[in-house]
Amino acid sequence: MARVLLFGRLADQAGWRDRTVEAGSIADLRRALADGDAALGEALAGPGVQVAVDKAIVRGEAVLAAGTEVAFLPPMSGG
Amino acid sequence: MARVLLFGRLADQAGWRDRTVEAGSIADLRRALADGDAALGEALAGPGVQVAVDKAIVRGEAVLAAGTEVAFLPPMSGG
Amino acid sequence: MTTLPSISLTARAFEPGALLTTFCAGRDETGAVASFVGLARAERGQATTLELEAYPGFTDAAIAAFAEEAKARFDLQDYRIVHRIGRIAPGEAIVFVATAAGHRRAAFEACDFLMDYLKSRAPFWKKQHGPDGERWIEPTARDRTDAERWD
Amino acid sequence: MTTLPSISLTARAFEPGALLTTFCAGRDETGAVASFVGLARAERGQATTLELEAYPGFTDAAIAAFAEEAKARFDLQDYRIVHRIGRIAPGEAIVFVATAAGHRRAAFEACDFLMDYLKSRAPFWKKQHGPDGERWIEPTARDRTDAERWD
Repeated sequence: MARVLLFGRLADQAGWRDRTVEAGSIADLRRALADGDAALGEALAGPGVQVAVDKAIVRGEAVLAAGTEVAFLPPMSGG
Repeated sequence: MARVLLFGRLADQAGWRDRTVEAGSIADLRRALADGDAALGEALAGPGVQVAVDKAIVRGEAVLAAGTEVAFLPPMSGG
Repeated sequence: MTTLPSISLTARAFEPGALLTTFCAGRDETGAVASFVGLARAERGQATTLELEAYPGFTDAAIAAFAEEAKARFDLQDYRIVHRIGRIAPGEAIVFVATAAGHRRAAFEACDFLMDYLKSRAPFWKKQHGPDGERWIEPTARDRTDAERWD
Repeated sequence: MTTLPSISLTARAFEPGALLTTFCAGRDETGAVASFVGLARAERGQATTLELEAYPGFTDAAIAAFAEEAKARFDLQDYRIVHRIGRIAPGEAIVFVATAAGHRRAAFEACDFLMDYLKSRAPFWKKQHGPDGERWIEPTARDRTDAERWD
């Protein structure tokens, strides 16, 4: 069970910004999200989208323990 | 009759900062001031000392009408 | 001096002058305080509201890591950063940055450096709401050029 | 907006935060306000009081002429300069400069430019009173170098 957070245009596109998803890895999680919303699945894999696991940027794969927070971050705009 | 103002170290040296002096030109005024205080006369002619007549910097000579304000300005330090 | 927070994200309007007053208090050995206030522009009616999203715990940690690096690089005595999040009306403050140093060159450069980072690379997502709808804003070429001056 | 003075010389202590509040008010189209506060340093007891002398009518006119040139050069919307004169205790503000512009680069550069002028070339005479007596201060080599960056 991962807590998934979406930011910026990704949240607008998905229509949600905070959801709990059953997944044991980031690859699992991407599949689960794409199964429910193919366009979102594509957007999450799009250029410039970063993934943070428990508030640290992760490049590539990561195992997700129960309660892990996974955030999908579109390109940052600055303040 | 000119109103003479001294600033910074010149005022400290002279022991006054505002005085009325009988003089028809800056050369007259320099002589009158040096007559009363030779060291001050030298300091007023020293390097970096500028003269302002009615609040405008004057280089060289100027005729002084009654009530003209003449200020001797030592090198400015900034604020 | 009581310990004040160095970095705050706030969803409420804040008053930059009050922050500057607090920041300048009791500084017998500082000499120089540079500050910057970024204000939301109306863009002659084209931008009615700016909306800024942050990731609490991530955004503030990223800013803190960058600011601590700046503090060492410019030999700052300290700094204060307040960044607005949520919906911001034209004329309201978006960001306040203040830097304290012994001399003004360090204070100015550090403030400028922090602002370039905050405006172009800090983890915020920005949406502009205007008369023609809303759009997400990306960093401008100018923002990137400014930030690259320090690399 | 009511018209406020752009340049003031004052013999009384002033509060920079209050000036910043006034300067930032009602700015729907500004975007960027840079400011600087110069504070008197105690120099670990070596400087107990700073004394600044100005020539009223001459000093403010010289600053105004320079500032108007800066306003045009950096395309400022406006600026505010407050300079303390007389005796200044450590920790008190000596100078406040704020600049308003559409974008931050102009605001920062104009503020920096005005401060370099005010610290090195503006018509003030400065005396430091310390435990070992008093001495008149001349501009430092650093001040001259900073001011020459703009020539």
